Amino acid sequence: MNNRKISLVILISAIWLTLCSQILLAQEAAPPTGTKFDYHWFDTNRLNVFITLAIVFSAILWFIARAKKGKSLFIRRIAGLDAIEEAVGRATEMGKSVLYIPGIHDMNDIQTVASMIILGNVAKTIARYDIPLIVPIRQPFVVPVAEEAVRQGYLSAGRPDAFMKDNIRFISDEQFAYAAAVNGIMLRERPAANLLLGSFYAESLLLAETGASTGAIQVAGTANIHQLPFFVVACDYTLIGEELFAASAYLSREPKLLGSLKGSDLAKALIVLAIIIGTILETIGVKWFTKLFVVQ
Amino acid sequence: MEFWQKLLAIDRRIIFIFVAFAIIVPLFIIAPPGFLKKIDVSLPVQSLYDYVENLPPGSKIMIAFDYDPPTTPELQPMAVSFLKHCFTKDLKVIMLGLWPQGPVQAQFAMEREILVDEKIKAKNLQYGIDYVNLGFQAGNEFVILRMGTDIAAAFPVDYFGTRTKEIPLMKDVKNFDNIRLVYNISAGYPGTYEWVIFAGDRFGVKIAGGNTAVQYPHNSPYVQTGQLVGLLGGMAGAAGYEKVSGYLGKATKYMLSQAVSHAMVIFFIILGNLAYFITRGRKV
Amino acid sequence: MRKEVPLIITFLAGAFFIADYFIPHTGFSDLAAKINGWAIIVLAASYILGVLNILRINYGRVAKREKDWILKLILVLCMFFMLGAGIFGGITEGTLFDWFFVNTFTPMQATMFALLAFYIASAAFRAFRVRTVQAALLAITAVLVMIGRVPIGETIWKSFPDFTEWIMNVPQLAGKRAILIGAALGAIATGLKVITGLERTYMGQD
Amino acid sequence: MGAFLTLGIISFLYKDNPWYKFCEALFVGISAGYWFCTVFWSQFVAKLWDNIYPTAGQPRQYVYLVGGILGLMMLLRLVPKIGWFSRWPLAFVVGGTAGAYLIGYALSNGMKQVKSTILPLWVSGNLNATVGNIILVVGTFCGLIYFFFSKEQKGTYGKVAKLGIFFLMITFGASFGYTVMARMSLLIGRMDFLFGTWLGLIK
Repeated sequence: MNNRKISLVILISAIWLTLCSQILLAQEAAPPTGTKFDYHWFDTNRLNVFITLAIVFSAILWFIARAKKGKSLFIRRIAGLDAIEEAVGRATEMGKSVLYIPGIHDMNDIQTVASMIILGNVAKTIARYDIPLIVPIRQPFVVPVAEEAVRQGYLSAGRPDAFMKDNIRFISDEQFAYAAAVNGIMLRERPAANLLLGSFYAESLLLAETGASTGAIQVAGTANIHQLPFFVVACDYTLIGEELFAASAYLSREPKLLGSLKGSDLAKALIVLAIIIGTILETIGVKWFTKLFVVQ
Repeated sequence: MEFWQKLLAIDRRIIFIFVAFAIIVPLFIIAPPGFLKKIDVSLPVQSLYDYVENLPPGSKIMIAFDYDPPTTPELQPMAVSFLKHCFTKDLKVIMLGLWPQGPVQAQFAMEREILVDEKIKAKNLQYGIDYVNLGFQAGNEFVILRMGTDIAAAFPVDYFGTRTKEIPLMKDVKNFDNIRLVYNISAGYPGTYEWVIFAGDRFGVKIAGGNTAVQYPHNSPYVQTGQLVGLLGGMAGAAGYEKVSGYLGKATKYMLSQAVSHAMVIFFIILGNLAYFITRGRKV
Repeated sequence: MRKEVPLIITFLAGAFFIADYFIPHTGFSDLAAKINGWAIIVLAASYILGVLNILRINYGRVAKREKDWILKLILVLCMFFMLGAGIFGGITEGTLFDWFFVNTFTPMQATMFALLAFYIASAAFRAFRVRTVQAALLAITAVLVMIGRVPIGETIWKSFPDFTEWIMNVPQLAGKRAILIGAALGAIATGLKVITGLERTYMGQD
Repeated sequence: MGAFLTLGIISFLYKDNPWYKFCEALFVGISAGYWFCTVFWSQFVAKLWDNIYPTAGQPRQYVYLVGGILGLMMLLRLVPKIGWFSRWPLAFVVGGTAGAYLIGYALSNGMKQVKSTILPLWVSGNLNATVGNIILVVGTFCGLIYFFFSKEQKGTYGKVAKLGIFFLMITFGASFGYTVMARMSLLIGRMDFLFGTWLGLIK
């Protein structure tokens, strides 16, 4: 451990201690009448959640550690993800722009976080060629994040000079004003590839339909089930649910991120196993196993 | 063959005209009684009705108005028929919203539909005693979490600026423990999903929902798992509740347009495919 | 400072909200509510950046007299008008701000939403091609649901609504569960990577 | 006024025209101003100002100043040299989100769904429930297999994954059907406004 790490540990502990002292102070202040003041530090009813999370966390971290050591990990081809690269490739051939729509939710949706990670990777690919990457955004807070992600992508490709701040555009916080403006971009600037990845709502149909009519290659992805049918119908490839989250790891091809994919696969296998065992037990009338999954 | 090919390349404005007619014409037609009889009352609608029906008078119901004007055609009827049902059963209603425009819709529902209704006028409802509108608070699911410990802390003043603690109805309402049901009418985020996981699952209060048809399939699994007492989905759900509670309103009126427009979309799907396969067959 | 501090903050914030679920201590929940208040304030502050971004982009277009620059000017003027009315006059019922909201914003927003009905019909006609078994399943389910939810269904077959309900409760639910469980794992993995700092593309690194 | 704007937007269905463009510019501008003011009053003022200068009798809560400082740091983006400060609030929001949502997903999308999928495959005397449960369990199983990334989808395994996709398609079909219902409802509402509220033709 070097000095730097030690000082970091001290800093973290200091912040935690401050927070804890705050809580203890609150404890000493007389609780308002009529309120139950709970003094427990762990909710034992939630032990099962804790253990489940611990298992999933360790599965993911263990595989990441393995990947870091250089163990090769197999991940199957994911058609939709290859399609992203293909779409970017075609845009470069045609010398046209790529439109990246990161969904309409704010950073407090984890899909937007995943989308920003993918955006970084897409930017890295695009930076090598001189085509614009247009990112229209609905939530103001996403703008700086997207700027950082794209800037970083261009930087790692060695082309910080090609980064155009004006292509990361805040449009409007209003859902349909946003949709109307993005439709305008599709019709007027005619991007060759539209990537719609993130958290989408009612505007998905408008965007996907307009995009399809301009003839651009469209790759879409979201975990919002109610919008997936429109993407399935109107786009060339669709990333369904988990595939969107997988994309961030898959595209970067970084072993440690692929490790996390493996980890969640292991967790999935455990879930499938739990369902099989549980179903058998339930069928023969044994109930305790099912109760392990009751969340309070 | 010419015909089918032309059909495939049809200007979409012609389709738009069909849509407009399918919607507008039935609005002018009064639906025959036989048609209304066929309106379906689905299980989640029935169970919400039954739950409210069996509450003792004076029970406190919370209604979260989590939507704004664009989705009112679907959601406002759900609010109106539910409110009418609550007031006829002498339940106390606490209204609020996690969407900025939600409490305004609550106010509209009360002023335009509830307080002018003859039957309800007889009840002589008093603001602050029989019902209250706590207004809007920002913070989405975190507001719900705050309410779990202290509702007055999450909503310090009501819609009109009165301190919540001074409102008679709120005197003995501390948190979700004092609420028999949270009925959430939602058009998206935050909405039923957030109420289920943050209020229902964490604090054990009963949750029911009224959703747009888009949201409905998303939240219907929670009915099966018992996390929702009941759920209304779209215009059909709203009309179902109107039917079962006997307060026929807008949803019932709109049902005919709804039926015709569905039939038309199905017709388009079939026609589109027919044209596609016939022209493709010829080319090969 | 540039690299480590943000990572530490991410970790602490993430760990804090995870811990919040397991710690029932009232002092802790109160603190969580306050910390959430910070997040709301930060998000609110970002709206200032948003307005400035709109200004920067549109100012350029108006100054260069690009095509439709008058519209861009109207856009910016409308924005300033609403900003002025809202900040100095308040936003409660009966204010100028509220009047403009009810009479311009609301009908346009509702109409935008309603336009989707037209597009969905046109998409049904043009995009819904039953080329594969998968596409056929999608189309058939859609048609069944559409019929079952309106009184046409019951006219055709008495148990049609029940059948629709069955589709929703059995095969539909099965597919949805698979997506939900998968997405949960994806979200957990992404969240974990973000919190532990393994994934930080979104933050820039210098 | 409402009708003028409603028709202006609807005119886009015919084609892109100046009337629509005018309405669009109006819409975007007004909405930007609207959201800013709403956020300003209901979030910024309510959470920061009102906590530090509360109504008489309430204690001042200086803790919220931290949020204000983080918010200020966000604005430092505008100053290129110290712009990197803005990463602190950014990290704070993203980290907090990741934590809160991680728990949310794990509970509602994860454990609750797993629990509800564990069903008896034989319900005596109820054929309907038996068949339903079997399809539900098999469907969820196949769907999960589709999301498995560690194995190439070939052979029997591939067929199971394919069956999984079929179930996903049924889910999408149902969603599509419901969405049609929703959109039509909204248009009905709008038309009722035009012909009923505005022109007074519908009683």
